[in-house]
Amino acid sequence: MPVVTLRYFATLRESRGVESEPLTVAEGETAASLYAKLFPREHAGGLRVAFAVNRDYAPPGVVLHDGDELCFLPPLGGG
Amino acid sequence: MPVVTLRYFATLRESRGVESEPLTVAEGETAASLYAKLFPREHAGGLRVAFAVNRDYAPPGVVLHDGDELCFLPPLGGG
Amino acid sequence: MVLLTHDPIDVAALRAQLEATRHGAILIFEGVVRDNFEGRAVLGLEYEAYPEMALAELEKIVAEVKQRWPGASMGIAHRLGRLGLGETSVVIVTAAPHRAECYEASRHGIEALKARVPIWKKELYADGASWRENTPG
Amino acid sequence: MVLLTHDPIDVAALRAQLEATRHGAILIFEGVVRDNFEGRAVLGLEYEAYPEMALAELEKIVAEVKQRWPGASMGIAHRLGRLGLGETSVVIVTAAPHRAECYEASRHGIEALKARVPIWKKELYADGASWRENTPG
Repeated sequence: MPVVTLRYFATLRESRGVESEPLTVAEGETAASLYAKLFPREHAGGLRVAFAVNRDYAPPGVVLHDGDELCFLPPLGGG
Repeated sequence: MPVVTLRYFATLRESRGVESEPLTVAEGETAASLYAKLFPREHAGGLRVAFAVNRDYAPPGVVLHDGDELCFLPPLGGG
Repeated sequence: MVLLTHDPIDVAALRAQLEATRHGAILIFEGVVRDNFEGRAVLGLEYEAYPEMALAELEKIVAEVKQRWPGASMGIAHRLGRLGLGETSVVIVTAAPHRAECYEASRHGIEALKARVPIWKKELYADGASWRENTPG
Repeated sequence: MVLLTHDPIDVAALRAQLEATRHGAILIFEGVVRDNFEGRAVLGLEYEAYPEMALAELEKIVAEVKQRWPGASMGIAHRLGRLGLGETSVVIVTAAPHRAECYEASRHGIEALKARVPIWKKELYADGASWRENTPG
């Protein structure tokens, strides 16, 4: 099964309590479904996240592959 | 008869050969008519000038009064 | 040049990257930490980035600007960590042959940064803190 | 603050006038002497002003900006005399609570300056010189 590296920032980093972690995911797992599993409270609360795979924006339905770096991006605040 | 102070800049300064001069004008003389008399070549050549009386924009038909400072402003180039 | 830094941004160094006599207009945009947000007193901000992706997105913005406004160039620096009131959080330097495209490109730079670059901001109050989302304009 | 100067413009001093924590955005516009005009090689520029009226018009622009964009402030400095390639002829610093009005006010400042402030520019070529009129944009 694929192993992906998760990166967490801002409110999701605080919620998860770590900055990064490896995670084994099911074959065919998508970014959006993994987000709903890992952050059920934020998902239910309607936090709008974007998805990045290997440091590039990706659609919610992107399928994760072994070695991917995945990040859920909470609403941005740069500038 | 009114005495006005003329100020010249840029192409009109070069044409007139001085930066400033006092000039006695007829009663009722306007800025535009004085310009046509002092700079017949530029006037005929269609140089678009603006008029300033006492360091503020004024319409071409403004009547000159004793003590006025008058300037014909050739097209601007600031910036 | 794009960079993320925990130190105050060296605006002169960023601007010096653009020096070229083919430029007619230069714009330097600075975002400054304000003392209030919607009326609530702010003591400071704390910025956090996904650094590898943020730098990649900043590079994309700079490349887009060069392609969309021929002759234009851009440099962007963003502060990270804790910032006090009046400190500069972001600097975008833009140069272009003419001022119209310089304004367009500069504005594009800051709007794109706010919309796409993974950086987050926590507002610090006397009685707490909250992650603050960008809004248009 | 508005000023005309024969010396290089001190951008930092001009910007320092605006320092206030109520500002969220600062824009610094610089006009730079280009090496060509419509393809003709330019060696330098010479600026001349009607100084008393130019300062009065610059003050009016700054006052207009404050009135039209509440909370905004502006400082303008313009060089006079001979300038070489790459030198900065004009600097407009603008501060405003939000970036949208900061861009609007800054753009208004440079457009108004070019349209109304009595300053003239002579372009110097290898084989002569000519007074160069501003064009929009």
